[in-house]
This record gives sequence, structure tokens and C-alpha cells, in this order.
Amino acid sequence: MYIRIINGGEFLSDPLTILTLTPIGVGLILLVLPQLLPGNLASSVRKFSRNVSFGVSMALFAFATYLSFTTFGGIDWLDINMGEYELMNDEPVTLISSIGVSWIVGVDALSLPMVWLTALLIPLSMLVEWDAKEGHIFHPLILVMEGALLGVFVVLDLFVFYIFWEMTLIPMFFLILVWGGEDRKYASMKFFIYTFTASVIMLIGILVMYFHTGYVSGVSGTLTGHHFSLIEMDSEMIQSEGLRHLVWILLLIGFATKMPSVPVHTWLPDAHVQAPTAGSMLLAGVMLKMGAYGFLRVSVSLFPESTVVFTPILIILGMASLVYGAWVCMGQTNLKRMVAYSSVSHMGLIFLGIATMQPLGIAGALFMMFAHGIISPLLFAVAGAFKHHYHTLEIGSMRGIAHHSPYLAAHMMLGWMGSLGLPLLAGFVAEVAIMIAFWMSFGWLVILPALTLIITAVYYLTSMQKTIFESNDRHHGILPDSLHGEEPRDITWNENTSMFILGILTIAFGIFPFIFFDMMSDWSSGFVQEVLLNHLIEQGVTP
Amino acid sequence: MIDPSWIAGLGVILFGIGLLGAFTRKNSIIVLMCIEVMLNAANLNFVAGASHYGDVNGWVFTAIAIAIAAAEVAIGLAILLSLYSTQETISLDEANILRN
Amino acid sequence: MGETKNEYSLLLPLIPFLAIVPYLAIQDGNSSTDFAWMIVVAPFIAFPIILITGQVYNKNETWKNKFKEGGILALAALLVSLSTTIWIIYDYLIGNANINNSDVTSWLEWISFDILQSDYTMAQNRVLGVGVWVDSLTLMLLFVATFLCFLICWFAIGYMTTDPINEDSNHRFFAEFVLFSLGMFGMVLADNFLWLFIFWEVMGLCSYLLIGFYYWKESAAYAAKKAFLTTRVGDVFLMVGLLILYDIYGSLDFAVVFDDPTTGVGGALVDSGELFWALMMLFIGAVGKSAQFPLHVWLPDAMEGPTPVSALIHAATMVNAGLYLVARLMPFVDVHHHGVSGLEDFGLIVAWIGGITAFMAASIAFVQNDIKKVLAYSTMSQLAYIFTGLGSALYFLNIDEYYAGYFVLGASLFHLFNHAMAKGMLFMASGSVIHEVHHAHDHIHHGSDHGDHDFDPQDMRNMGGLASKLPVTATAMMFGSMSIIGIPLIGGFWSKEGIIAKTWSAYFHGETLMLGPALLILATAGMTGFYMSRMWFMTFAGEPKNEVVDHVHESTPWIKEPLIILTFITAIGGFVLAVLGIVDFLSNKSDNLSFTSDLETLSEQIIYELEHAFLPEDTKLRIVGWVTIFLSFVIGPVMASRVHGGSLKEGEKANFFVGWLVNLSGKFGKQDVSWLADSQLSEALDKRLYFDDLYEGVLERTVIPFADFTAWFDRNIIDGIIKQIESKSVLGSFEIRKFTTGSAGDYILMATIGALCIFVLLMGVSF
Amino acid sequence: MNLPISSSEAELVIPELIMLFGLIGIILIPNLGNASFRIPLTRIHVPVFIGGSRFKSTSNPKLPNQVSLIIFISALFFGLMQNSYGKIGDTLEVTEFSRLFSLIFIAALLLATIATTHRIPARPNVKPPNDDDSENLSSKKINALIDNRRQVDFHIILIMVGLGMSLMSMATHLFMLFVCIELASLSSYILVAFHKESKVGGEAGMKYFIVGSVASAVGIYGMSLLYLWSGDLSLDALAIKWSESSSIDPLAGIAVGLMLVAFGFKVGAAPFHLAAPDAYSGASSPVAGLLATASKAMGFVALMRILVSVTMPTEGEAFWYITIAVIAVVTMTWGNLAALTSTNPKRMLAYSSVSHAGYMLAGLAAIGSGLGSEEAIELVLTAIVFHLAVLVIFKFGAFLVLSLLETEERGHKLEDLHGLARREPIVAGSMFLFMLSLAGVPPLSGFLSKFLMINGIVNISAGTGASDATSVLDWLSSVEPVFWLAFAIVINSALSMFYYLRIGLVMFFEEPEDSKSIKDAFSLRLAIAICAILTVIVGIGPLSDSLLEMVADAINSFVSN
Repeated sequence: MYIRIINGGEFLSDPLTILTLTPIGVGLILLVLPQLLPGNLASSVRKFSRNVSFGVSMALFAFATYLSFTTFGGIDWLDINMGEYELMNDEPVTLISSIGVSWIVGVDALSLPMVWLTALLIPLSMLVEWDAKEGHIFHPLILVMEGALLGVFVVLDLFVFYIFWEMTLIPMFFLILVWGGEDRKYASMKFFIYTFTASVIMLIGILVMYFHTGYVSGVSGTLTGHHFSLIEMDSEMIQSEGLRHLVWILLLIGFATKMPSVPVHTWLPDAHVQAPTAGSMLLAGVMLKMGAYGFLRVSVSLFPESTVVFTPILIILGMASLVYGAWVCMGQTNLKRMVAYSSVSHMGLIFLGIATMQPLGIAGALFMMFAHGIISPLLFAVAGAFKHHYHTLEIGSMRGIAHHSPYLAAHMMLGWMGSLGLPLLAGFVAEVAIMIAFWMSFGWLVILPALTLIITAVYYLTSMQKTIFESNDRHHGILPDSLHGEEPRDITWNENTSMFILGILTIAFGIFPFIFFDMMSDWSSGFVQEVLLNHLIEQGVTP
Repeated sequence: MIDPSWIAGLGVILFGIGLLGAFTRKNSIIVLMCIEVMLNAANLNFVAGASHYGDVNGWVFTAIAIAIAAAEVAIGLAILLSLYSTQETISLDEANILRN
Repeated sequence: MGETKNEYSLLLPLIPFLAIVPYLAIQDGNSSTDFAWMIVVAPFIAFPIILITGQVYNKNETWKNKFKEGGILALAALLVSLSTTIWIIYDYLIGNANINNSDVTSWLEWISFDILQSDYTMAQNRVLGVGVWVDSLTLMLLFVATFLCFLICWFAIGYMTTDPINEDSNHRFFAEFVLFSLGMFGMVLADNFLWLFIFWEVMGLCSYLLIGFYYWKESAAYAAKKAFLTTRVGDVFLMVGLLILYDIYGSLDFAVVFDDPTTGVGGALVDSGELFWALMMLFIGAVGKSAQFPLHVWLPDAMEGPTPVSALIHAATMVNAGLYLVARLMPFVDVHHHGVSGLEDFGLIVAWIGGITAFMAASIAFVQNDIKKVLAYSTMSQLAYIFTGLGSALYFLNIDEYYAGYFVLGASLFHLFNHAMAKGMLFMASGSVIHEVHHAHDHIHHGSDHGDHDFDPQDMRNMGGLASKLPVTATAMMFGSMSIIGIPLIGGFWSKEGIIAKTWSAYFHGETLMLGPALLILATAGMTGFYMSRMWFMTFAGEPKNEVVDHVHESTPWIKEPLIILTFITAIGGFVLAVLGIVDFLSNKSDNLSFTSDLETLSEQIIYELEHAFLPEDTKLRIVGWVTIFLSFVIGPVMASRVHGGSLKEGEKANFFVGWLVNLSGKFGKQDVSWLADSQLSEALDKRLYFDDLYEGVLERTVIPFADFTAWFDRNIIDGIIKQIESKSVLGSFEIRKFTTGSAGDYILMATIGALCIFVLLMGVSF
Repeated sequence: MNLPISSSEAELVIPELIMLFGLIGIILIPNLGNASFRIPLTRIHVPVFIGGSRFKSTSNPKLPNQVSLIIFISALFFGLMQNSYGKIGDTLEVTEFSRLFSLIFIAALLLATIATTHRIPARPNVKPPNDDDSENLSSKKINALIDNRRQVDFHIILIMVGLGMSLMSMATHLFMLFVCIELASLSSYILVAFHKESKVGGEAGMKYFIVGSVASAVGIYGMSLLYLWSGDLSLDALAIKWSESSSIDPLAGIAVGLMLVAFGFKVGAAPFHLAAPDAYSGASSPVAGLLATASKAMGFVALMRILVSVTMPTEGEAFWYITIAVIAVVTMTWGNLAALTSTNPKRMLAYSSVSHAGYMLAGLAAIGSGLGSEEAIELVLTAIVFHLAVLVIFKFGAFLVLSLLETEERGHKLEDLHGLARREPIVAGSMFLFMLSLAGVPPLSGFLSKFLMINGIVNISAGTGASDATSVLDWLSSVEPVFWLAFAIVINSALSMFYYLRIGLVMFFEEPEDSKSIKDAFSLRLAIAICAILTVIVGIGPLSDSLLEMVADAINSFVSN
């Protein structure tokens, strides 16, 4: 008989494994259980599944927080060298022995903030949509999403990485399809197919890498003799430089689409506009970061010299996203579309940061991932609340929300300001770090991103002027037609709480960025030292 | 004794006729017959081979192939009958509810 | 609300806050700089408390009456800041050993990182943190900021809480107010350029919020946006400047950068060309913030905010940030102290920008009828003076004329001080005028349906003859205007004279390009005399131009006290400080003010100063000096009084301080200038020389269409390709499905064709 | 006694024997009755049990179904348990390879059996439809008739299909192989036409039969040519003869080409696939499922036998390499494009199965390029077989869901799936899983199989690029064109995503026409659930590992032959 059971009993006691698999498990149980139980029991399960989901996600957040901070978890995150990972499972657990797929988890400064961010955003996005219709499906679905997202960040096996990478699409597809806006059908399909296409192209790249791995006992496949373990991979095994470059490009296609970078960004605005608030928050907050994370983790880490060779491509992509994205933003009349394009624009900065090949620039890019991960959910929460209470997303149709909903106005302003890079808010730290590094590497080219900051300010301020302000009357706002003359309500407590927390964090990380930044810059230095300098100087390539 | 290549040559001709008939004729009975012709072309080849190699297997193949052909005709006719009973046609072109 | 009420009892809760600093100061071993963080942190704590408490207890009576909707809390926070500042100044002036330029107290290691250097080695552990930097410049600005913020907050309590239009939103005002103060304090205290920039931006945000305080007004929202965006343009360049500086010096800390500006990171010699661009970028930032040509357009519009905001941001503190920054740049060019030579051009550019702005703003101010707008342009113009002075200083220092350089630097900064005090007061006074006129207007039209909604309480054409109605205000405003004009012996005279003289002396020194700024600011001196007097006369002198005026009286509490305090400072502060050698102190030429208790020395000092001001040794400068005095003291005011002056209405009597001036203004006779008022020039000036229209037009014709085009491009080209792929696939699908005809004959045919293809392929490849 | 087969040989073919005796049993059992034979001249009635009025138990219309369930389950069980291998006579050999395929076929048949259990309830006393009956009523009557009267026929034919396919996988002789294929094919023609009372049933059967017969006639003619060429049709002999001949004899080449047509029809390769969509949409879902899984697997066994075992040279590329590569690309693109706008779910699945054939053919083409090492070739073969194995799970799963819909006369239009999620969340969820698995979304088993396929192709081709190429273009121009097959698969997967997702879309998005849940069909639902669970757990984890090892063993035995 061929049936075997998973080896290694300690597998399930691993902190990161728990972190990843618990939400998927609980979420799936909550989704399926009511279908199997008889009526009464099923409805009582349904009643509690929202609370259970939230509880589980909060518990996971507490756990992630415990693991993330030195003061709690006892791990000195500044003391991790390049290529080392913390919280790894002791023994790789073989999943498919024939082709060498193993369960290897671990985090370093690159993934840790992302893990914490994910664990943070999940309960918040649940909170924002606390009263979502069919909450007994909605909330568990987000829980499943959490597992998939965390999986992407903690897994160090490319096959499993790819699995989680694609797995995130499914809950998001449903979030958009079932809870989305008017045009959700088109948006969900486009979102799924677009990103799926890009990632299968990336898959070819992964496979080429796979076939250039040597035999490593314990992780290599019995059938193929190769393995997917990122830790053991080495691009040197690929002899042809052209092939290395090709793999790099294939991977880039996958990652850049996810980020998304111009010109493969057009799925994002559609998805965002149609997605429910929680979906948008996760999409912008975490899913876009998957692209940047993967790019750093795989492309840049394993193919440093290709990255150096293709720096012009990175700059072109980054600049295009940044500048073009900002201009497109200005031409938008839909609040969510505008915010979505602003994400495109900000993601461009990440490429620029990486292109500098300066520890500071890379650290800035990392921090950008994190900061944008806090700010953009805030933006989308605001846009979502706007839609929720005013039934429109057109900029200018509803004016004077400062009167109708001062909290919403405050959150909006904070979010907008954070996004346009106001100092003392999280986004600025990343911007300034990337800019400094960018000047060092490319000099006056920095004027383009710098001028884009003005454009960013223009569109944000214009939209604020037309929404928060300008009601022409102290006591009434200009109400949109979509309200049909009803007086709009103030935002609900759950929306408010969620936005408030995000706002506080935006400020906190703007003033005390070192909480994560030092860790990131440590990683970046190690990265540049180990990967780039030692490696490239050996090669005779000059950065 | 006929040279086996002549037999095989006849087979080629028969096969051509059968194939040509199969896609030009619209009456499914005739198509069925064309298929039989094609099968017979194969049979001729088997026979030719058997006589060429002096191999008894070839004869056996022929016999079995004829049996298969018989079964095929039986099934075919049954299917055509059932088609006729519902659509009142056995023309290949006219029975086209299922398409695209 | 109308009757004056004694509300000082509300100040009682401030006493503990007053006691904090003295308590800390008398403890042994406490250095004032160790507590400098309190200056920033106190408002920082107050900000959320006021905002959130106000939002929650919006309608609460106690919150309204006892806390003045947060005003008292704001005052408490600012009091802590102010007392800490005074402590630091005291420490500094008594020569406490703990305070000197190199003593940097680090508060926060913001981010730390490594840098990959061009030789592929890592520079380990660079830190961008923030600490406190104390020198005379810091002290002066810190004092200006904390002191004025405190007074303006005081003023605002009266001004804001008695205005029904602000009902329930004053907590927002006070919260934003303290946040703004925080920005200014932090910027002045920060020990590096990055944090200077950070706090600078915080101010930008707050100015945005405060200008847009009346958010429902379209004009206010527009003005707020305009202010933020215009300054943002400058800020972005400032940031680029920071990047260049960081690249050169490997640090942004003043301590590192100023230690030896000629040596960059790793001992490299600094290239003056690169540094020039860094400084230029920083200067563009300053231009934006200080509303200089060509980024000046936001300042007049910014008067949309409540008057205390105007006082706070647009006269006393925020616009000074740009000046502060340029003044900070002095060590770069100070060739005498390791400065980088070859940067004279920078000084010239600064001076030219200043000169142009000064002249332009003054001429626009000629035609303004809105009392706050006049003040706004006057601000612009005065700041431009200071820029010209700083430009001259940069020039002198760079050509190693350090004596002259330090003098004009000190004079410029002194002018900053004088102007801040005077302008703060002027704005508050104008606020008082507006407030009372508005009240009177409301009072008259109370209960009547056909209220005059077009009535503009800021329009000077609705005023006139207020000298007797608002004695304190009129007095304050008179001294303020005098200080701005530069009436000899009063406030601004001491500093302005120095700036003009040294700018000219730069020309005389052989720099022909300095002639332009020198001429411009000389002309502006006279124009200042005209428009400031015009404002005063239009408001306070002559017959009332509107019935409202009869009902105006000074009734609002909290408003008078700051005016009185500042009147004193404006009137005699300039002179006192000048005598104490503030000019040398501010330019860091001397470490301390020259306090003396010896009368003889004092009189020597006084005589020295007077001699220096009126009878400089250089004949050419003497001529320039007297021309200036003549223009500003005689020509300007006299012309203004001929146009707008006049005695009060029968029976009204102004008090002692202003009565003489009103009466005097009536003596010059009337001059009709309507031909001038209708001229094209006047219209051009009224339209602000079309700069706003130009910018607006350029934006509307280029930026917005281009943005729309990109949006179209994105939707139809980039996304269009995707959509094309989709629709083409669907089309292809329909086409390919046509092969499935439904006829079994066709299927066999297709199969046969397929078989033939197979053979062709097999043949082609194999046989 | 001299049995035609020794007991040690019989041990090897227990599943087939079960099916054989089951076949006899299923013919007999429903006919058992109280018939008795009166001994002449006496009054003694000797019961003979055959005929007469049937017992209550044997007259149960569901009995044949239960019998065939038992047969397939026990066959599956014994197949799984089996671990001895060997030759039976000259033409059959049981290897891991044949056993695996037997299991695949039996599993598919088992699912088909389960699906027919609840398809339509059998009722006594149903009259044939009258002319004046409404369309709805008449179709109801027809279905009832089918169930009542021909349950036995259906299952007999099913078992015959199983027998044919199972033996076919063991055949080591080309003629034997062909006879077995004919056995299975002829039976499947009947199955397709089984719905004879409906208009589409007969038509579908006719088309499938005509085109299939032409194809097999072409194939048998090709085989006869091969016989002319070699004089021996056993695979070993052919392989030896093939490898001995220095160049390819045109006769042999043509013969192989003709056989490609026949097997191409079986696997549904373009342009021989055209009858398939018609057949699928005319047949009932269980039958369509059978065609899409077992029949296709059968075709691939034949293709692998002829292409890999016989004609594959030890070095260099096979002569059919370019042909198969072109067919593969055309097939997958054709299938996907056509499926894009199909509104009949069965047709859509038919086209999707065409495209899947294309993916597998691409794998074969990669083998044919002759660039791969032995391991690489084994890997690709493993991928193909693994794909065929897991197809049974999720492709048949999808047909099971359609079967469930067919119990209420739905399943022929996309609209029938509308709002399925509201009516039947679990079923809809399972259907969505099947669709994602078909599209190749991780971590489902469909992904693993597609992954292995691309994996193998990349493995074979990626090493062929110039190792000193310094730029991407240099490398791409130096790499063998096989590499682009991987891209073809990838782009096609992306294209296919569209119509798979559309199924999910209509199930979860649109409003159902009828909000009642579908009738309770326990075993069908169970089968769907099991398929869904297997879809997931065969995708990753120990079970997939086990299956992969099984497949790898099978391939080992196949290659070593």
C-alpha cells in the first residue's frame, strides 16, 4: 500500500505553522460545518462564526505581536544575518517527496513586518465590515485569506510559496464576487485571470530554477533529485547568464503584476473599486506587498547580478508606475479608483528603492511596503465608509463631510496626508530613505519622483477639497443624489475603531519608525554585503 | 499465387474508396458501408502479410477483424435505427441538433 | 456675549503649569537643554487631548465655559513651552557651560542604516535622529515663536469663542493651533536639516488645516489647498536639497555639517558647484514657505483663515521658517569659518528674489482694501527685506567681508524679530477691528430679516474713524505700523536701516548686480510708509464710512492684553535690544547680549547705536540712510494722509497716543487719486499682477488636460489592450466553434485533412 | 481440469475476472425468478430460478446498479491490493503500469455507476410517451423508461467497457490492444446513444459512432500496414525491428501516422476531436464523464505504447516529434478557445478535455524531442499518467455535479448552474473546486499534474540553451523549441481560466431559477464530496506523494519494458 502519513509530530507545534494553518483550518471549518450540521445546530454555528473568526484573528494577532517584538518574543531581530531565518521548523516536513516539496517556514526582517501587518489587518478589516451581509461566510473567508497571506510570507519552499500565492486569489475572488459593487462580475474575473496569468508565467521561472538545484538530502525529490527549498537555492547553478536573466524576467512578470507596476496594473483599479472595503484593505494592504516581497525574496536575493544588469528596467518600471500612476490618479473622478492608482504610484517607489542597491534604499523599500500596508488600508477604509454612508464614490458629489462626519473627515485627512508623504507619518520615512539612496545612486534623476510628490499632493488635496470641505453652508453638506435626500449617518463605531487604530499606527510608525526600520536596514545591509558585494565582486560585476 | 504486393495494392485502393466515400456521402448507411470497405482494405493487408511472411497470425487477425466489423455494423445499425426513430433521418448533414 | 466679563479666574488652572519649569530649574543638575523636549512634547500631548475631548464633549457647558473649548488647555501647553524657552534663554545668557553649539542632546534615533560607498565599503550605522541645537538664532526664534503663540492663543480664546460662527468647532481650532506651534518649536530646535524639514512640513499641514478652518467656504478650502500646494512645491525642492547635502556630508546634523563645511564625507573636498545646487534647492523651499516671488501666491489667499491664524502663521511664525532656514545656511558660505568659497551667486539670487518680492508686494498692497490683505502683502514685503538682508549677508560672508556680513545677518534676524512682534500685534489688532465691526454689524441687524449679507467686516471702506471707538487697538496698530514702516527709534527702524545700508554697501563694494535689490528695497521703504499709513488712516482716521462704525466698541475679553504687551515690546523693544547688541548676538559675533548695569557704559552704547544708525562714517551710506528715513518717514505717510487721512467725526475724541496722529493727518489736505485708482496699473495691482491668473491658467491648460489624457490613455490604451485580447479571444472562440458544424461528414473530412497534415508534417520532417 | 488460464495467472487478473464473472452475474441475477421446471410426468417442480415471475428482490430496478457497484468496488479493492505481476499468455502482461491504468478505468466506471444510481428514480408501470404529450412530460416518461427497462443493459455495457479497457492496458500485442480498444469503443458508442428516446441521444451516438468507426478503420488499416512491414505485431518485436532499421521505412511511417489518427480520435486531439463535444452533450453526464476520463486514458495508453515503446529511438528525436508538438499546440488552443464561449456546461467540459489532451500531447512531444535524459522522460511520462489519474477525480467530479443536476432535467445550459451556491452550497463549492483544479490552481491536484507537465518540459528543454549565452535573446534563440511548449501550456492555462471561472461566477453570482435544493441523492453527493476532498488532498501532502510514487513505479515498469 502506498498511503503514508505525515512524518514528524512536532510539525504542528511550530509557531509559524500554527500561525499559518490555524486560520485556514478554522475558516474552512466555519464555512463547511453549517452545511453538514442539521438546521438548528447549523444556524447556531452561523451565529457565532463571525465572532469566532474575529476571536481567532485577534488571537493570531496577539501571537504574531508576541513573536514580532524583541521585548515579548525574546528574539533579537537585529541579530539575524542574511540567509538566516528565525522561528524555523527544525526539520523540513516532506509534503511531496517525489519532487522535493517540503514544509519549511521561517521569517527574517523581510517577512516579519509583513507577517505582523497581515495579522494586524485581518481583524481590522473584519471589524470594518462587521455587519457585512452573510457574515457567517464573509468573516471565515477572510480568515482563510489570512492563512494564505501569512503562508506566502513565512514559507521558504518555492512550491508551497506558489501554492499560497495562488491560494490568496480564491477568497479574494469570492470577496469581490459576492460582496462587491455593481460591476463585481467583471472585476473579479479580471482580477483572477490577470494575476493568475502573470503567476503561471512566473511558474516557468520557478521551474527553471528548480531544475538547477543540486541534490540536498532531506529536501530533494526522490523522483527528480531537485528541491524547492529557497534556502538551498543558488542561481550559480544556472550556467547560462542568458537563462538567469530570462528567469529573472519571468519572475518579474509575476511579481510586477502583483505589485502592480505599470503597464500591468489595470486589474487593480477595477478590483479595488468593486471589492468590499475589507477586500480592498487586504488587497492594498497585503496582497500588493506579496509582489514586492516575492521580488526581494526570490528575484533579487537569488539573482543579484541580473538585478544589477536590469536596473534600468527597474527604474523605468518604477518611474512609470510612480509618475504615470500619479498622473492617472489626477484624472480620476472615483474616490476608490484614485486611491487604487495611488497604490500603483507608491509601489513604483519600491522598485526605485531596490534599484538603488543601497542598504538605505532597500530598507526604504521594505519600510514602504510596511507603511503603505498601514496607510492604504486606512485609505480604503475611508473610501469604503464613504461609499457605505453616502452611496457614491464620485469625488465632488458629496461635500462637507467635515460637518456630517467629523471622524470620517479626520481619518480621511490623516490617510490622505500619510499617503502623500507628510513627515511624522509612516509613509514619509520610506520616501525619504528611498530618495536619499536614489540621489546617491542616480543623482538628478531624483527630480522625477520628487516632482511626483507634488502631483500626489495635488490630487489628494483636490479630492479633499471637494469632499471634506466646500459645503457652502456651515450646517449642511452638499448631499449626493444617491442619497435621495436622506440625511447621511455618521460612520459606525466599528469603522471608526478600525480607522482609528490604523491612524494611530500611521503616526506611531512615522515618529518611531525604528521599531521595524532598524531591523529592515540591518537586513538590507546584510543583503547588500552578502549578496551583492561579496557575490558580485567575485563575479567582476560592478554595481 | 498472387504477389502479396498486389493484394496490398488493392487494399490501398479500397481504403481510398472507403475514406473518400466516408466524407463525401451523406447517407449514413453508405458511410457505414464505406467503413466496412476500409476495414476490408485492412483485412486484405493482413492477408497479404500472412501470405508474404507465411505467418498464421495474419489469418487470425483477418478473422477477428471481420468479427469486429460485424459487431460494428450491428451496433451501427442499431444506433442509426434509434436516430431514425427520433429524427426521421439518417442523413449525416440533417442530424445536426448538436453543433457549435 | 457682548458685555465685558472678567474671566481671569479661568486662568487659575494654569498656575501648576507655570510652576513646572521653575520647579525643574531649581533642581540641582538639571540642564535646561535636557528639558527642551518639553517645548515640543507639551503641545504634542495637548493636541489629541483637546481634539478628542472636544469632539466627545462638544456641547458640554463646562467644556465651553470653563475650558473655553480647549483654549485653556492649549494655553497651558504653550505656557509650558514658553517657560521652558525662557529657562533656556536664561541659561544661555548667564553663560551656562552646558549650552554651546556642539552640545547636541539626542532625543530620538529615528532611523539608522548603513551606506554603500562608492568604493564598495559600507559606512556603518549612520543615524538620522533628532536632538536639540541651541544657538542665538534658535533662541531668538524660539522666543518669538513661544511668546507669540502664547499671546495669540490668549487672543484667540477671546476672538474665537465669542464668534457664533465657530460654535462647536473651537476645539478643532485650538488643537490645530497647538499642533502648529509644535511644528514651529520643533523646527527651530531641531539639530539637523531632516528634522527641520519634518517639523516644517507639520507646519505646512497645520497651515492647511487652519486656513481651511471655515471648511464650508469654497474660498477657504481653495485657499488652504493653494497654500499647501504652493509650499509643497518649495518643500519638494527643499527635500532634494537635503538629499544633495546628505550625499555631500554624509549627515544632516548641524554639528557634523557645520563643523567644517569644506570637508565632505570621508574627507572629500566639497565641490562648490554641488553645494550651490543644494543650497539653491533649500532656498526654493524657503521661498515657498516664506511666500517669496514666484511662490508668493498663497499668502494673500491664506487670509481666509480666522484672524488669529493669520497672526500666527502668516506673520509671526510660519513664514519665518524660510528665513530661519536661509539664516541656518550661513556657515556654508562663511569663508571666514571654513565656509565654501565661490557661492557669491547664491547670495545675489537670494537678494534679488527678496528685492523683487519686496517691491512687488508693496505695490500690490497699495490697492488692497481688505485690512488683512494689506497686512499680508506687507508681511511678504517685509520678509523680502529680510531675504535681501540675508542675501547680502551671504554675499559678504562668501567674499570674506565677514564684518559686514555678520552685521547685516544680525540686522536681518533682528528685523525678523521686530517684524514678528509688530506683525503679530498688527494682525491681532486687525482681528480686534474686524471682530468688533462684525459684532456691531450683527448687533445692528439683529432680528431684521433684510440683513446685509454682503457686508464685509474686513473691508476698510466700511471703516474709518475707529480711533475713538477702539483706543487700545488703534494705539497698538499705530505702533505696529510704525515699526513696520521703520519710523526712527521704533522697532523695525533699527533693523531695516541696517539691511538697506548693507545692501547698498554691497553695491558700493563693487558688486554691480546688488544695485537692483538695493534700489528695490529702498523704493519699498517709501512704499511701506505709504501703504501702512494708508491702512491706519483708512481704518482709524477720518469720518466713519459706514453706519456700523458708530456701534463699535472694544468689548471682547482676552483681546486687549496681548495687544498691550506687544505694543510695549514694539515701541521700545527694538531700541532696547539694539542697544544691548542684539545684532552681534544674533550673528553669533558675540556670545551674549551686552548687559550692563553701569549707566555710563549704557549711555555709551546708546550713543554708539544712535550714531551708527543716523550718522554712519561712510558718506554714501549716510546718504542712503537719510534717503530711507525721508522716504519712509515723510513721503509715504504724508502722501497716505493726503489721500485717506482726516479728522474724526464731530464729538469723537481719540486718546492721547493716537489723537495727535489723527489730527495731524487731517492737516495735510485732501488729494484726489481716483484717476490713479481707475488706471490699468491699479487694476493690474488689484489682480495681483496676474500671477494667480497665470498659474491658474497654466494649471488648467496643461496639468488638468494632461491628467485627463493620462486617465483616458490608461483606460483605453493600456487597459484597452487587455480588453482587446479578451474580445478578440471571444471572437476567435465563435469562429473556431463554427468548425463544429454538427455534420458527421464534415468531421470525417476534417479528420482526413488532419491526417493529411500529419503526413505532410511527418514527410517534411522525417523522410 | 485444463483451465485456459493457470491459477497463478488468474491471480494477476483478479479485477478483470471479477468483472468477467460479474458480467455473467449481472446478466443472470435480474432474471432470477420463480421459474421451475416440472419434471415430466411428475408434479415435481424443480426450481431453475431463471425466468418466470421475478422475485421481489431481483425485480428491483436498482439491482443491476447495486450489482455493478459491488463488482467495481471489489475490482478496485483487489486491484489496489495486488502486488504480483507477470505475463499471461503471449499478449497480456500485468505490470504496475497496466494495473494503475486498470485502477484508473475502474475508478472512472465506479463513479459512473454511482452517478447512475440516482440519476432518475426507477418507477414501475411507466408508459412510453404519446405524440400529444408535452415535451417535458415525454422526456420524463422517456427517462423513467430508460431506468426501468434498460438498467441492466446499461450496466452490462459499462462492465464491458471496463473489461475492454482493463485488458487493453495489459496488452503487449498491437492487435490485442486494438481488439480491446474496439471492445471498449463499441460499448461506449452504445452508451453514448443510450439515451435513444431523446433526439440528441441518437444523434450523438451516431456521430460518435461514425467518426469513431472511421478513425478505428483508419487505425486498423495503419496497423495492417505495420504488419506488412514487420510481419509481427507484438510490441517488443516491433520495437526491435524499429530500432534495427537505420532509416524510417515510409511504410512504417505511414502506418504510425494512420494509427495516430485513430488514437488521436480517442484522446480528442485536434482536428479529430470534433465529434467529441457533440457526443458529450448528447450523452448523459456519467457517460460523458467516462469518455472524458477513461476513454481518454485509454487513448493515451495506446499512444504511449506506439510512440514511446515502439517508435522512440534511443537517441535523437523521434520522427513524430514535430507532428505531435504541432498537434498539441493546436489542440490545446482549439479546445480552450472553443470552450471560451460555450454555454452548455457539458460542451465546455468536452472542449476543456480537448485542451487537456493538448497539454498531455505536449508532454509526449517533449519526450519525442529526444533531448531529455531517461529521468526527464520518466518525469514527463509520470506527469502524463498522473494527470490522467487525477483527471478521474476532478473531471469526473464535474460530471457528477452535472449528473446531480440531470436528476432534475437540468445540466444542459449554463443557466442551469445559476445560483447553485444558494441551492446547494457544498455541491457548488465542490464544482468550483473541480473547475479550479481543471484550470490548474494550486494546491489542487489539477495544479500538481499540470505543474509536473510543465516541469518535465522545462526539465527537458531548459538545459538545451547555450550555456554561454549572456543575454536573454541569445539564450532564447539557442534553446530548443520544446521550451516554448511550456509557454503554450501556460498561456493556454491562463486562457482557460476564463471559462472555468465563469462556471464559478454563475454559481455564486447569479440568481437561481428555482431556489429549492436538488433532491437527495446520497451516494451521488457522497461521491461528489469524496471527489472534492480528493481533489484537494491529492494536490499536496502524503496522498499525492503516494499517488505519485505509484505512478512513478508504473512508469518505471513501462519504460523498463
